[in-house]
Amino acid sequence: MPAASTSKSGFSADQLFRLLTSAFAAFIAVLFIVMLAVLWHQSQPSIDKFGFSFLISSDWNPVTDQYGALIAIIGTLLTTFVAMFIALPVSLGIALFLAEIAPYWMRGPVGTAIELLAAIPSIVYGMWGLFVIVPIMASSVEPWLYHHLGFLPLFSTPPIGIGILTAGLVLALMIIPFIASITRDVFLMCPQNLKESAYGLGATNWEVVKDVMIPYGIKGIAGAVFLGLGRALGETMAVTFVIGNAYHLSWSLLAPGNSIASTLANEFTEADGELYTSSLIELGLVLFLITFIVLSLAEIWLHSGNKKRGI
Amino acid sequence: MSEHTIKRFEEELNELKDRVLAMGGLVERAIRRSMKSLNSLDTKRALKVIERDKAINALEVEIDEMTRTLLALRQPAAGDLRFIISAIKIVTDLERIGDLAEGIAETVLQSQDHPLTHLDSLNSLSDEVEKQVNKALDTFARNDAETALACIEGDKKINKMFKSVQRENLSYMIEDPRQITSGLQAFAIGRNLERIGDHAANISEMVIYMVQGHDIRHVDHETAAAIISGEILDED
Amino acid sequence: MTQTNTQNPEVKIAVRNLNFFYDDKQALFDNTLDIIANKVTSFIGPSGCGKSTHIRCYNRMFSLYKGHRGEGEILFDGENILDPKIPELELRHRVGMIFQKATPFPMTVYENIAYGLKLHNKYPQSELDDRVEKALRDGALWDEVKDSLRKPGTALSGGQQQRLCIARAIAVQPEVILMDEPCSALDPIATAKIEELIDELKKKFTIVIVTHSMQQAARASDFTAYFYLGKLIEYGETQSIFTSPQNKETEDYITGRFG
Amino acid sequence: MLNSRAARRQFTNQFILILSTLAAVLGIIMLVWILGDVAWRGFSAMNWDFFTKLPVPPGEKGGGLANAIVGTLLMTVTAALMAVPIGVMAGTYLAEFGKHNLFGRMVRSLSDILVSAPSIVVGVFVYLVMVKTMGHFSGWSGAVSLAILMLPVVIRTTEEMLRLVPDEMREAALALGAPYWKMMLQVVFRAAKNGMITGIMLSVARVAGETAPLLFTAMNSPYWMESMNEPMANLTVTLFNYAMSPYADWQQLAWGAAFLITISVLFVTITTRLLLVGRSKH
Repeated sequence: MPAASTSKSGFSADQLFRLLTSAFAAFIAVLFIVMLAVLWHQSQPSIDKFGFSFLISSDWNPVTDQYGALIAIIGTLLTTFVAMFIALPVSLGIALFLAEIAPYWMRGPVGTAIELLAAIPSIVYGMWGLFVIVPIMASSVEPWLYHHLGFLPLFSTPPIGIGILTAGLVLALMIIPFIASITRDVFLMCPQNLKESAYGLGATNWEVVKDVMIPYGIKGIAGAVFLGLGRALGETMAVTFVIGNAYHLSWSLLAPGNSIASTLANEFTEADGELYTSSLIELGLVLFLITFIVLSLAEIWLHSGNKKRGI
Repeated sequence: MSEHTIKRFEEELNELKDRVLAMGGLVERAIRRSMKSLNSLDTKRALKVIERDKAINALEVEIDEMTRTLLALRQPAAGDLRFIISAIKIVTDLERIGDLAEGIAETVLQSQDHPLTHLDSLNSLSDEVEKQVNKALDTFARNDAETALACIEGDKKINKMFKSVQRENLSYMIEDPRQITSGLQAFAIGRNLERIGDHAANISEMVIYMVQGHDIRHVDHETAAAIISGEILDED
Repeated sequence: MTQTNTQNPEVKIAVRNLNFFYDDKQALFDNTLDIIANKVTSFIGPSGCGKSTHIRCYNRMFSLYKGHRGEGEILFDGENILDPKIPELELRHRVGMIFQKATPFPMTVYENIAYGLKLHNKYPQSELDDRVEKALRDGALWDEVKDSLRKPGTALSGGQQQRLCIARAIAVQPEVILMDEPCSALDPIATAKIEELIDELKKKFTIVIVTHSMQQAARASDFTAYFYLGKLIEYGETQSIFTSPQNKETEDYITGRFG
Repeated sequence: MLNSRAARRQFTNQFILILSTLAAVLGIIMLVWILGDVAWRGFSAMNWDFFTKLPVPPGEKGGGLANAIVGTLLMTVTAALMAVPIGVMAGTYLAEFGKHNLFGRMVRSLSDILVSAPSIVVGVFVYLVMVKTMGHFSGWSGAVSLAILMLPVVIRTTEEMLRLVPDEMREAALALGAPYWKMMLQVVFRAAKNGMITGIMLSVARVAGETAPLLFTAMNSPYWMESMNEPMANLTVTLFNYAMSPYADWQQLAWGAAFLITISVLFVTITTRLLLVGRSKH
């Protein structure tokens, strides 16, 4: 890069230009620091009052002014887990189908359709979940689970349609298109001769996929999965519609629950009292922290192999 | 022309072919090395690729000089003339390929702070591109018009793979702004590779011209195949 | 010009009137020849002549692709392997294949070899170890990699990778090994090692090798077939093909006057 | 010839291929279903009133979302007007001066962390600094929270697009005696223009359809806005409120809003894709 010219006429203007751009760059840094500082400062009352027990208490009660984040944290993690549990096999199935099984004429159009679905705003998924999925869950899926698998703690509460399971399902639908379309591209890029030599040893299609194509593209697939994970964790709207907003600690996926984001969405504007608001803000901080940790771990893992891999 | 002169002329033609192939070898190595440096984030290797591009450019000048002399002194005709003309054009393509590989190496130097996240698909693409360049040079070495035609078809596969690389990176970029840098770099590298593929196809076209005297540069594949197999006699 | 003695017990693969199509484009025309057991047979010819297409019929690799089909008979120990009733998995177990570019799987050296073994049979760990070691020894790679069995297969050099692929193929003890230009991406030293290996391997296996290096065909093979434009032009003992070819086209090709 | 192990492997293979096809068919059916529902129910909610009238209380006939449509457009455009200059300047610093120095690296990492902030947390932040201090919800604060979400995208694309401009071009301009800032404005920015437009599209695609950050900032309003300094109607929050309401008329309008949002987001995304892919075609 050529260094800034220092001719007499341009001197001050160039200095100004550089100063101006660095000021804006500094603005980003300041914005970030202010954001953290404000969230931290505003959640002080709650941190002072509850300390660490905020994270492990399941008592969330505006009436008694007692706040614990456990239910919301568990709800967030559990909905995400359910979502990944559903989305992972389905996305792999779709990718496999599009790359290997589907007739050629449908690969292009269906692939593009799935790519575009990834762009649909989450609130649309949430609303559709509320109007379409919830009635189906309430009338057939959940009663079936309750009657046949009700002896498991996971399905031990009466089915009402909304709840952790439904929220996880809607989240899954939201992240499937994204994971599936990246995985499809990863499968398509697996070198033909690598696949052929596995077939040459007498491997079946599934064995080639499982032992060659997935390991070959594992970084791409994992990258997609982690992004899906990050998105599911921080998602507000798709969840808020269908999670039920209840503060019970329950093992059951059929029971209504709450996630951090949906708690914020539902209660933040209505919160009165300093402690209530500040607990909600601390909840936001916790969510920020969780997504940050997950995404950073993903990043570190994705880059870890880069150097030693070598072709 | 005396027998002696003819022999000298043939030797010179062979020499020319050797030089072109040598340049091709350097260019192939440049592609491979630039991709290697990308994978290992090896700045030294990348610098070496950039340094070696000078050797490629020097070879281009040298070959140009040779062809000029040949044209001026020997006044070749027919097959020999076609050979020299295609050598000139192929060398231009090779030089461009060298530049594109250099471009990849330069990206490596720039991406020190932001290593690319999703290299696998780029690697697959570059494998395919290397294969095409290698094949194209091979057809030149062996005067093989039929394989050359297959090479031109192979460019379609490269374009398809490039599309796939773009799609994948786009999905990441839309979904996760942190990947915009790495995504845009993958775009740039993919584009370079795709263009290398185009140049490899150009080389194959020149090989067909050289062997058969047909210019198939602006006809579709079916017609080209027909021309080569002699089903259609094209007008020139 | 072609030996067509099906009764001969030494014949491993008898090809009869093999025609091959990519969609409606015919790529092989009436190929008929016998591959002799425990010999090295090489296929030569200009690229696009059909030699690769031909050997890819021996393990029905073409069935992976839409619109590719073979007609005629390929009798493998008397059984027609083009018959869809013959299961592909079993066939490919019996016919190993090596490709132009080394294709180590994304696993460790050890797992690369063990992979094929584990596909077809369940072995106790100790036997698996033995078989992996034996395959690597047979593949003339053991001494070089015995300390790095846990490294990824892609970390080996180009020549080593190719020998790894050979070892992987012979580990499952196939009867026939197909090699599709196995040395074209290797330097002369690595090539020499592979040729040595081929000579060693023919004691146990029947080998068919596609090459576009005439010297390699002459050096490494017992029989040679010359293909041109999808037709089998000439087939016979390597020595006689290279010293006194019966066919003018063959002679032109092997003396380098082709094209 | 077929032994039992091979038979079992074949069976597993068939089984999984069928399973995968089923998963794919199921997934695709669900997704088509969503799109179909939104298109069908949404389209039937569309009429002239939808685009021109204000919302009416439940039970009354007619009514539309004109104010929300205008509000969404206005806030998105305002957000872009804030984010683009800041982002472009910051990106310029990173590409031209902050390539390897500590400050540059720091800004880059911070903007990365900013990206991982869930959008609802950004909403909380803007609520605290703007809504709380101003004492009321406002269109401005909605625009600011969207702008914060757009910023990292603009920075990243600007930085990368400027780097892709060859140094030779910079040198040529400097050699003509142009001062650095003129060279940047007149040559480099111009060369990178198309790429930067793509970046802006990318950032718009990121915020189009966002609801969470608007919940506590712009809020919502059933009226025409007098200025950006008051609570501002917007499509997504309206959708949220109406869909959660028990009134069929409102739910109908919510479907209309969903359709409109989906169409516009798809439009933005497709344009971005075409721009980015087309750019590298030549």
